Amino acid sequence: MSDLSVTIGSLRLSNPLIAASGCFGYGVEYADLVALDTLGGVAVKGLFLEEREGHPPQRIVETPSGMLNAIGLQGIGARRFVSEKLPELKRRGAVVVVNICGSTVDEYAEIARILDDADGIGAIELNISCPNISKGGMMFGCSLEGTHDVISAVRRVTALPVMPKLTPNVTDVASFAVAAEEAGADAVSLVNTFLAMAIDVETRRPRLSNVLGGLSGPAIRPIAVRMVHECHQAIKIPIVGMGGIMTAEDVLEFMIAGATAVQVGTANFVDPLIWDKLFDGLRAYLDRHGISSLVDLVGSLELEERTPACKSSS
Amino acid sequence: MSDLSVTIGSLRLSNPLIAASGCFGYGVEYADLVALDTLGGVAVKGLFLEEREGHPPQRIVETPSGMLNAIGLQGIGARRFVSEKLPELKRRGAVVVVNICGSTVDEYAEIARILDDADGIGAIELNISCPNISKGGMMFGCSLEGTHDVISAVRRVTALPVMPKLTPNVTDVASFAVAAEEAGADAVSLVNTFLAMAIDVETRRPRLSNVLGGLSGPAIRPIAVRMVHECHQAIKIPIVGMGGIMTAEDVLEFMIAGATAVQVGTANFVDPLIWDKLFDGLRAYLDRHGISSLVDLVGSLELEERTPACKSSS
Amino acid sequence: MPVDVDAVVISNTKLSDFYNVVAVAAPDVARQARPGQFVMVKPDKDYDPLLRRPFSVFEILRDPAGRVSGFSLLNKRIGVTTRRLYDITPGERLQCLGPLGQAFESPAADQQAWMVAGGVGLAPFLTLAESLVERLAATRLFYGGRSADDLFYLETFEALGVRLELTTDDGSRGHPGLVTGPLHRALDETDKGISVRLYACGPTPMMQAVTELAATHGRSTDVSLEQVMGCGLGGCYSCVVPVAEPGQPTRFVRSCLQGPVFDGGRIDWDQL
Amino acid sequence: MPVDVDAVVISNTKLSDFYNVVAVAAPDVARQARPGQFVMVKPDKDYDPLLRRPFSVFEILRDPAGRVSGFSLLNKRIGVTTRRLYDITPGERLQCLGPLGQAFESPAADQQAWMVAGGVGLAPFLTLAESLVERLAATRLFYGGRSADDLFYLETFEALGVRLELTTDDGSRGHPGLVTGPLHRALDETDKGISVRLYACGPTPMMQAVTELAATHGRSTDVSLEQVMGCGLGGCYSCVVPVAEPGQPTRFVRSCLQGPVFDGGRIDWDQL
Ligand SMILES: Cc1cc2nc3c(=O)[nH]c(=O)nc-3n(C[C@H](O)[C@H](O)[C@H](O)COP(=O)(O)OP(=O)(O)OC[C@H]3O[C@@H](n4cnc5c(N)ncnc54)[C@H](O)[C@@H]3O)c2cc1C
Ligand SMILES: Cc1cc2nc3c(=O)[nH]c(=O)nc-3n(C[C@H](O)[C@H](O)[C@H](O)COP(=O)(O)OP(=O)(O)OC[C@H]3O[C@@H](n4cnc5c(N)ncnc54)[C@H](O)[C@@H]3O)c2cc1C
Ligand SMILES: Cc1cc2nc3c(=O)[nH]c(=O)nc-3n(C[C@H](O)[C@H](O)[C@H](O)COP(=O)(O)O)c2cc1C
Ligand SMILES: Cc1cc2nc3c(=O)[nH]c(=O)nc-3n(C[C@H](O)[C@H](O)[C@H](O)COP(=O)(O)O)c2cc1C
Ligand code: FES
Ligand code: FES
Repeated sequence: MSDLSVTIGSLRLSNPLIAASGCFGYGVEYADLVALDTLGGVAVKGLFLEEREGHPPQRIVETPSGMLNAIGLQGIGARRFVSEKLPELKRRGAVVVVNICGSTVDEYAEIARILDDADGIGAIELNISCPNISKGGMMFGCSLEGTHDVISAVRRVTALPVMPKLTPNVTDVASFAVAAEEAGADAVSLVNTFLAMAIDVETRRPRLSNVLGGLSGPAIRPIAVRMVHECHQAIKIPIVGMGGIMTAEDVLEFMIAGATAVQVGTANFVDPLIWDKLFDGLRAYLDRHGISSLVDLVGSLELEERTPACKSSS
Repeated sequence: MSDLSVTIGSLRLSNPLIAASGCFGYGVEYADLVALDTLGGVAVKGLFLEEREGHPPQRIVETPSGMLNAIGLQGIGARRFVSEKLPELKRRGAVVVVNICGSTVDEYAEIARILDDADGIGAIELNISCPNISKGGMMFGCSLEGTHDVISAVRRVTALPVMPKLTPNVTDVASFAVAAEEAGADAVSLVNTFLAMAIDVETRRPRLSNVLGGLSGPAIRPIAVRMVHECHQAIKIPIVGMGGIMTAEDVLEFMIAGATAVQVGTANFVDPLIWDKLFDGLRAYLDRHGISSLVDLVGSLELEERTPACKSSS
Repeated sequence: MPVDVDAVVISNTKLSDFYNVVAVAAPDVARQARPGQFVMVKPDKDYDPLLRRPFSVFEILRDPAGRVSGFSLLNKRIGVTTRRLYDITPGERLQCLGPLGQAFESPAADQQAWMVAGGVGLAPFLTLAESLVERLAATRLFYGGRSADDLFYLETFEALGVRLELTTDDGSRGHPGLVTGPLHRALDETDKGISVRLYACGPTPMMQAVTELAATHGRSTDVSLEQVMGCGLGGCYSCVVPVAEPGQPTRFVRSCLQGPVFDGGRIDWDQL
Repeated sequence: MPVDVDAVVISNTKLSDFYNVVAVAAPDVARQARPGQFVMVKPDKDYDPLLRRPFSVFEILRDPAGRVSGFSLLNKRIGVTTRRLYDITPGERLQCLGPLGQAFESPAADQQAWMVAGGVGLAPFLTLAESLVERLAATRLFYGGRSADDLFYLETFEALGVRLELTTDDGSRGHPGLVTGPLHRALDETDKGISVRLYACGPTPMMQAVTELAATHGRSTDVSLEQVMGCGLGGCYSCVVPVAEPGQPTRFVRSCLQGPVFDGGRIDWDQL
């Protein structure tokens, strides 16, 4: 039987498939439909310290091969998550990745402290890339200093694996991966959504109540794969890749580009039972190619030499 | 009859629909199929000073609702364009937008001088955003200084309307629009393609010979619309918007977001006879809404107040 | 527990230029479905369109032996997926995930049940009517459409013993005007001592009007809301509805999990 | 001049698990088409897949009165569009832009014409054979497939008077092995004084092998190349082929405009 297991820092996953944050609720919503312990991990919806109501509807709109969302990080806050959701996730055997977001560096650290005290958390994903909130989120992820500051602050307060989630809305994503590595991150995940918008031409109003939203889904996959490839060339810590994964072939594309694990977001809306199909597809590929361990594929892209066109940041 | 005409600097176009550079050859290839004088303009394939062979095949690959291209600016060079293609374009009554690219600031200026001497050119589009060449192109478009330098050098040598074409592969596209305006541009066009890649998982090789390519087509439209909207809030000079336009509704989305004219690229491959459909759609919309002049729609997006999440560049 | 089935389309019955009924062979969904629940469907496996769309379970289908064999959707053509469903042909497949969401609460034993439907808002009421009739509740259907051609399945409801009050915008059938007209009259005419439970589904302004009208008569209304839904399973938080419990601030509540049926009196209609 | 028509599919004839023939009612395309030209087709109007795909014109169809009524494609299922074409049903529509590209040059009056086809590379040769037979040229078809089940339209070519040389990979029909085997023998056996023009279409390595083999016998080969094509009209520069004219450096030449038929001796095969 082929080995699908991968390692992210000190965290060993039975397979590289993680449910993406914001696309799988708190995981518990799916527990009847999907055996949570079969997933590589479950990244739960982004949490602030306190509860948040998020943006008014309309919160999503479909676009060609993708969707925009502007949920606004509605959520129950870190404390209630630990008391109300975490126990069930633990009981179900899920490897829990907690995605956190703060308006200040201190808020990130405060949440990390709460999570560090809790039991049953696999890793912390730092959402420094959410395009849908006016304070925090992408504010940090669009500045190298902000990225560094958030990560080192969190690093100081927790021994849990720390994985900042990078925004694709920057000139040179690899420089942010380097900043993350230098600040002590155990891994980086990418990409969060692309800042985008849609207009209802009949009413001449934005389709989303928040005007701007984040583009996800297969539309963005080629850009996300490129960014994973660039980061893989720049850093040594593992990369968790995502953006438009719909098939096992897409998972492989990210892994060959340099991702050690992947997250599946939008696809989960289209097909909540996607996981077994992805597992089967990965195993079939390994069998067909006579590969015994999936990790052997990580970064296995065969390249002739080439200088990238534009890596200089503004 | 509703009025579709728009003005870009000193250039009056009978309508806002311009064939996008690189997606319409030198225009002459389409002359039998499309009456070139009915288009708002024809942006010809990007020209360097000298001839270029471009990248080896495979040069394009289809992706979800989009395509990657890495043509590598194959072309006959500015001088041969002026002698071999321009006369026929003129004879056909086309409003010619010449898209130019240089490896150095001087090369841009040199081409602009040649074009300024020629007869029958409507505007110069400065391709400072091509992701598919290792020198020049996006190198300039990813730096505010580079953007400024290229534009002012060209500005000095020509009285033709000058329109830099901005890359979307930056953190804050509006700051580049501002730099362009300050450097004396008459308009800006955006977006060029998104740097991206695709991997053949069976061979573990890049699908494009150049590894990286540019993503175009409907997939990118929501990001492109957002960028036009951001630039419209930042500058006064006209914006020529593009990225994934397939229908009259898409044209309207860009115009409502702030574009005075648009370019149609990838759609032209799918449907080379798209133009009349777009004209009909625009007219039907104006009639339905009782609007007599299409320009009245430019930037007509109705917004409640909101602060953008991330405008700071790295 | 919801299931996801790649169901074969059994029939497509056109009702008008905009409405049709699509029957699918999905017994595992149908068997579990209760009135008011919905399914998330996707006609094609490709990415255009990408996401599923929510539809009420319209009819529960049975084979000649009386075993549940599938269900049908009442479809109104308004966009990409509904156009595809309008044109779908028997033998094609429709991916169906369900049943999902909260069902209508049944009326109390001595309660009358009044259903108020606008247009495609009829969809959840056929199964509800069947269950009400089983329980011998006195049921009425206030049903409004654009014109006579826009009112469907009237005989079916009548055969179930449902008392119909029809309205059309153009007066071509039933009372002219909005469905709230006859409803208002009925509320006025009904003795306060008779307990009535109202159920409404249709355009948002109509559901708000019904809720408020009923409230002025001291009656509460269950509304079935049509929010845009990304997943139907509580995963995306796209489908939220502003709900205000008495004395509490408005909260955004996921319609796919806690709805689509809500107590209309709890909806913060201005924020919807 | 090429035209773009939203053509109705007349028939879909399955030849095997991978091959089929799709006939479309597109007289305006068919009337203009010359052997070796192609059409850019798109079965669905949506964005998945987005781009058109190039296909050779396989047969010119005529109505009972002998008027040109459309054409057919020989389709081999290898991906998204070809799978869709494999399953397409009569009455559906296929967007067809064409005819495009350069046709085969006809042989001189005294020349023999030998066609060499591998797999779906048969597609451009039926119309070519018809035109050759009209001109009374002595024609042969060297045609290779995986197995006997993979060789199609043999009777049609025979009825035209084309002499067949068949090969299969598994030896189940004709000579076992590659199509270059019998071609080699035929080249050896043919008097140098007899003028022969070769035409090849099939997998790139086969076309290269045919070109080189023919060249050693002093014969030139017209090859029909299958580059990926974005537009078919010279707009995108995606379809380029490395062509080296004698004494000149290799140039990338657009296959949709200057091809798909090229003199095989001019192709820089290593860069293809
Ligand atoms: C619980 C529930 C049950 C439903 N039951 C039925 C049913 O039984 N029969 C039926 O025909 N429809 C039903 N609907 C509505 C149905 O889901 C939408 O009509 C459908 O999603 C439209 O998809 P489309 O691809 O055709 O439209 P799209 O192409 O996605 O959209 C077309 C236009 O309609 C707008 N739109 C799309 N969905 C909605 C919506 N939900 N509310 C308001 N505007 C919208 C879009 O913004 C766009 O302008 C139900 C919805 C919900 C939430
Ligand atoms: C002038 C010309 C004439 C042609 N005539 C015919 C014909 O008569 N009958 C016929 O069946 N086919 C013909 N082809 C080939 C046909 O165009 C391709 O098979 C088709 O584009 C594949 O589309 P798809 O959507 O099914 O495959 P996709 O899903 O786009 O691709 C599937 C896989 O095949 C690869 N691929 C796609 N196109 C090509 C190609 N052209 N060469 C090599 N690999 C490719 C892709 O990289 C991918 O790995 C012709 C091509 C040209 C250029
Ligand atoms: C509805 C929705 C909500 C999301 N919420 C979050 C979030 O709370 N935190 C976060 O880091 N990313 C969030 N994301 C981003 C996803 O985790 C993921 O990075 C992105 O969608 C790209 O992957 P995909 O194309 O597979 O969806 C959200 C995405 C969607 C579609
Ligand atoms: C095949 C191809 C070639 C292109 N070549 C050029 C070019 O030479 N110069 C340029 O400025 N943009 C070039 N572009 C970018 C387009 O002009 C346009 O900015 C981009 O494709 C987005 O628009 P679209 O989605 O409508 O295609 C090219 C795009 C494609 C697809
Ligand atoms: S539709 Fe996704 S949470 Fe309700
Ligand atoms: S296919 Fe576009 S130039 Fe040949």
